[in-house]
Amino acid sequence: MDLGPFLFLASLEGLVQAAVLSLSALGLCLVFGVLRVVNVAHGEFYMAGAVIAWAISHALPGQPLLGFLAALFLAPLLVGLAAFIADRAILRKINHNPEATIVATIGMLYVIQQSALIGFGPDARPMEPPFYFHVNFPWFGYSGYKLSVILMAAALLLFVWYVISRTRLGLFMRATQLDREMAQVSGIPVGWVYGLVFAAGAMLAALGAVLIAPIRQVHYLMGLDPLLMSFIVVIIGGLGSIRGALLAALVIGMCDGIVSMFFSPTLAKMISTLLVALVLILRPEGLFGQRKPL
Amino acid sequence: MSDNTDILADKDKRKSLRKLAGAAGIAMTAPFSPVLMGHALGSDRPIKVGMQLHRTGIGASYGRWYERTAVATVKLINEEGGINGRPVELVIEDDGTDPKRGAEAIEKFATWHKTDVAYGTLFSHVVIGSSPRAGELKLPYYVVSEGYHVASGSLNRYVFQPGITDVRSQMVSMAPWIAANLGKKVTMIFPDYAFGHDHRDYFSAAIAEQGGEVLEMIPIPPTESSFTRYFPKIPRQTEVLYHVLVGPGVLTFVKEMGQFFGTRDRPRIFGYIDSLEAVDFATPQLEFLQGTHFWEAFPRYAQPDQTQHDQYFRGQVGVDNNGASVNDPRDISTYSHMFGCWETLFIIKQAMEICGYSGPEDRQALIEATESLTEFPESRNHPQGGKTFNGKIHQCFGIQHISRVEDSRLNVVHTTSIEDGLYEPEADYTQMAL
Amino acid sequence: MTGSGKRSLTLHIGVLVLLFLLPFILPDYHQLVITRIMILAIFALGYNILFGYAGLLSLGHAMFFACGLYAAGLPVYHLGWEVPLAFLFAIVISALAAALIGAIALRTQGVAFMIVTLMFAQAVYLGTLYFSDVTGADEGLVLPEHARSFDALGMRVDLTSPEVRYYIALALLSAAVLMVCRWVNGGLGREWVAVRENESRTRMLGYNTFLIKLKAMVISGTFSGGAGAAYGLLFAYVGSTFASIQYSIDALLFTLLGGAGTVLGPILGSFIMFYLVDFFSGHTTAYLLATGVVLILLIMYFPLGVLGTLRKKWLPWLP
Amino acid sequence: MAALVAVSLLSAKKLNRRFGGIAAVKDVDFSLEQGEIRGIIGPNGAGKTSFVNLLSGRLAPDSGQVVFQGVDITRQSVWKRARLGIAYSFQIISIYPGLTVFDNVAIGAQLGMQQPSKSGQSRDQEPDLEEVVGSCLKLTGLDWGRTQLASELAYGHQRLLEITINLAVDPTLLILDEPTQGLSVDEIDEFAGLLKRIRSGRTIILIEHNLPFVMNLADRVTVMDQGGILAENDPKGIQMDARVKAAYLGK
Repeated sequence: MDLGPFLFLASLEGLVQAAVLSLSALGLCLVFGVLRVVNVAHGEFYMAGAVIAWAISHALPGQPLLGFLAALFLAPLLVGLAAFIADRAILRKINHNPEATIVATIGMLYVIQQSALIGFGPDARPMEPPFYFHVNFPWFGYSGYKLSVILMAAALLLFVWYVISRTRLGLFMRATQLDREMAQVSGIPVGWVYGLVFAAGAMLAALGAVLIAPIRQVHYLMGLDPLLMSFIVVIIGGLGSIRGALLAALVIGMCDGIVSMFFSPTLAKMISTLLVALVLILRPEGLFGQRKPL
Repeated sequence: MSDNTDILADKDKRKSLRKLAGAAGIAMTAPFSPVLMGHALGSDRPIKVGMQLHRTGIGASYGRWYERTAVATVKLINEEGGINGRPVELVIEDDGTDPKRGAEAIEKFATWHKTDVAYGTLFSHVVIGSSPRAGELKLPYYVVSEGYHVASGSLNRYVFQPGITDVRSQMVSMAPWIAANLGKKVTMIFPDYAFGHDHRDYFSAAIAEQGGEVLEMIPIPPTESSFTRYFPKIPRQTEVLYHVLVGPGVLTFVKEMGQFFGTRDRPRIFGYIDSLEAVDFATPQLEFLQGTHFWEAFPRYAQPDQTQHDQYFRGQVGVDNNGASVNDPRDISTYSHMFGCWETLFIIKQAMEICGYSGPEDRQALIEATESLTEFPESRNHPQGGKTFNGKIHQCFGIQHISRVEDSRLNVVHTTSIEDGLYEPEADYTQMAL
Repeated sequence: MTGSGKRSLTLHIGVLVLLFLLPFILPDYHQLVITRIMILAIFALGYNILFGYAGLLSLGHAMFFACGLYAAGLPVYHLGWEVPLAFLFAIVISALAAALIGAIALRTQGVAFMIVTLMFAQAVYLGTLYFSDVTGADEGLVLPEHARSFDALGMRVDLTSPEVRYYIALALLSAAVLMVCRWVNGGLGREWVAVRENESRTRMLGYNTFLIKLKAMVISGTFSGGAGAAYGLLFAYVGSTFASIQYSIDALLFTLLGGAGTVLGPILGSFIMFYLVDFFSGHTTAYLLATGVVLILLIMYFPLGVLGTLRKKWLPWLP
Repeated sequence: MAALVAVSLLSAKKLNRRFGGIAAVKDVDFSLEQGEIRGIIGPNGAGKTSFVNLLSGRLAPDSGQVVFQGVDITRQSVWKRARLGIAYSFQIISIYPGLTVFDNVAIGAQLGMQQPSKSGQSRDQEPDLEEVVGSCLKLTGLDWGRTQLASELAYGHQRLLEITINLAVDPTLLILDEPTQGLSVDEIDEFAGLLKRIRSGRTIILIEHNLPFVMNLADRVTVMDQGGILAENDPKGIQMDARVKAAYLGK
């Protein structure tokens, strides 16, 4: 294929990747920004979202659109509820201590993943897209649903922006992030905000997963890759900085799409993980980092 | 469970230390096995077959059907009087489709379950990781893997593949038809590990022999989940796109291939059924496969000339004429592989009967008996077709089918003969010490 | 030597003697299992030096395990090296790798250190996949026949014998335990603990805390690499699976469970966890559920682990 | 003490350090003689702690020079300066709370034993760690609690432990940042006694708010204000100094 169409296809792939990645990375970023903890189970919330989406669409055979819409609503809700309970029952007990939280969320990673193995089984299962049409470019074809994922992700991101900047919950979140003690003194229920933000982070991951489920198959091990990618995005973007994370998601999604067309994807991943380590060491505030996030 | 008594029961020679073990609480640490343990050694002791199963990991969809087939076969053998008058017991350990756990499963079979043989592994990296342990523990190990590693001589005398043809033979037998009917300029997409490398090495050699060439090789990491980015690497002058993939991403792979080609001109497509094993051809977005070809060892959709053996096999395992579970038409089997589990168990039975196998002390005789086999005629026990067996390289050779996709089903258009798939053996396991 | 010193010495020797006697009373299967556990316990002992004593939580120790595994296995496979030479080579390489990674990663602290080690380990794992021509990637390499025995001290050591493997593993574990005992009861151990408890104070006192942490990293990495080398050579197989994150988590889990900062804790943790998983895998394919549940319960209720809790409540002399 | 020839142990020239737009330490020239106890006083925010941080190396100066025993240590790291013999005792207690009192002191002692004695006391043979720790604990009167966890000690005892750890390293110069803060009157008296016991062979900088305490102990007193040195004299002279009264005491 010629270079032009080649890059065009790579960019489309990159945009789809970036769209989903920005949702899940935003979730991780939010949690880190407000709670100051790293949620290692983030990828499993993503997987859980996809599994629930599959289950819903499976329960409504022949009605992919209805199934998808129901999943788009219910899957994040259920995942968010589970995350909220996990925060109140586990993370609150260890006072959101950063290091203990990593260990605890590693434990949660296994619990969720293995529960999915028991309940959902070890097979990869396809989920029917809500609608399907084929886009024929002169050089190659492309899935219309994939293109729509980019738009849907953008709409969801706008919604998140609205919640953070225009609602009471968003205000509480920003206040808690800036100064936990002050927030507490001003009567913000910090414990609840923590739980809600942890849930919101998981919900964003689940949303990304619902969008991607009809493209890729649903599998109990599908959470590991988005976790690593989200990590990379959040670190490069500057821990806790939402704008940085979104920018990084776009750049990394696009890079991943383009670079892995020229090089082995394994090599591409290897380089990006090393890059993350170096960024953390040399520029802990991230490449696009700023000290005042949100 | 009965584990504590079991430790004591078959450890008579260590009776004197038994109390010490009890006192130290060692017996408490005994693992709990999924099956009831057999009792003390005796003539009524069942023949234990340790099945190394891909219950989890990337081989899970195969594992599920391998298990069903093995269970059905054991049931049949037991209904017919077992082996040498003794019942057969299947002991299953999950290997997670992981070589390291595979090796541990072999150890568990040899020393804990004390199975007579190990059996049933599909994924070649698990076979390769497990073989040395089987060799050193002197546990006969019958794999159903398709890989060339057994026949290549790189494993050891305890490893056999008597129930399924290896990939190299499959390719040697099919390359002439592909070159003559589809084209000679080939691009290959294959998984980037042992099984895929067999394809890479032996198909490119086989097609070169037919005057063809491989234009581009596109290896895909086994855990990949997104594939569109690989397709632009397919050169424009490609006549035949040869694809084979395994793992959880196969359906995505085939769908994205369809999306990429769209309705434009595209090369002819020849796939290994592995790319769609356990996947329904009637899945939306697979319509583009119409008119493409697939290799099948054993036709998934019952053909007009279906043999009675095929029919019987489907009935016993619980598969309908579309290759799906009789209980759930959406649950598609791995029909081109799982027959190997059936046939291999009957070969184990045959070999055990030849050497009058009575227990682990006869394992070496079992190896020699298996090596002495030469032919498995088409029969109920060998429903996929007749096979020859080369005892020196521990590998069997059978027929292959090339099928065309027509209206979301596969119709056989060409069947190779056993002779088509023969190649010069490169090893001789019988020279190795037992 | 003080009374508590004698008691702890007796305990350690006792544990090793018990391990020496076990093969006489245990069924063959457990002999094989314990051989593996002892090697993994060396890995955990190494991890514990860094985490339990120096207070640095690494999420990437599988890279050192894999480093030893490959540094031993590849020369044997590709160059036909003898086993003892390969083992020593692996030790040296692991030490160098740990020094290099440590020199870079120790510029960070806390959560950043955890993520940096995680990322380095992930890069190593991907590297073992990427350089599949050399490493055999997922599929791995089976070590050839010549590597299954070697001459040492005028004896032929046959690695295909389970007894021989068991006692080699025990010898390595004993050496590791004695070394750890010596270090942690001496000045070096006190320096590690000082860094763990209050790094800035320790630096103000005049300690080069970076060097102290680097020492912990190198010793820890060398132990882990040695365990990897032993695992590869004893069981004649090297493969990418050993570089996966699962092994980094296992080292943490064994240490946390047994008791971080106790000498015998990682060994006890390895035993409990291995048998727990063995037990669960008999009942469910989702046996890693046990790993998850144990991790959560430990961090919530027993952050000190089994021996750590014992030491705090009843046995203050435990090292 | 007075018999000793006055030698400059430590000197600072034109030290500057800014935080953002504020000059915390401004053009400070400072000289310390071997064996003296120097008090540093001044109102809050006068730059006392910043200044001693520049001496101990916890902060790097923007400009200026620090010389210790004839060696320019301006660019040396904290731990190297400590090895040369500068010990800093924290204003906010900084001990090893999870360890026993013995281990706390041993951490300092084992470092002190690795290097030649600085306080001039000769060592005939390689001392035993137990002995060194024991004698340090006796010196500060903490030897009754050697097996206790540091976190379980009372506040005043933690203060003493903090100093004991430093003494165990056997420093030449001991910088004490508000050592009497939070202590009872009795404890302060005891502490003054302790300082008198340990001053032999050592030089001590004492940052204090408790003026009677400083005036009683110090050989000389430096008064800081707004990042600079306002006055320097013996305690009597300082008490007479009109500028000091105006800037500080008179308030």
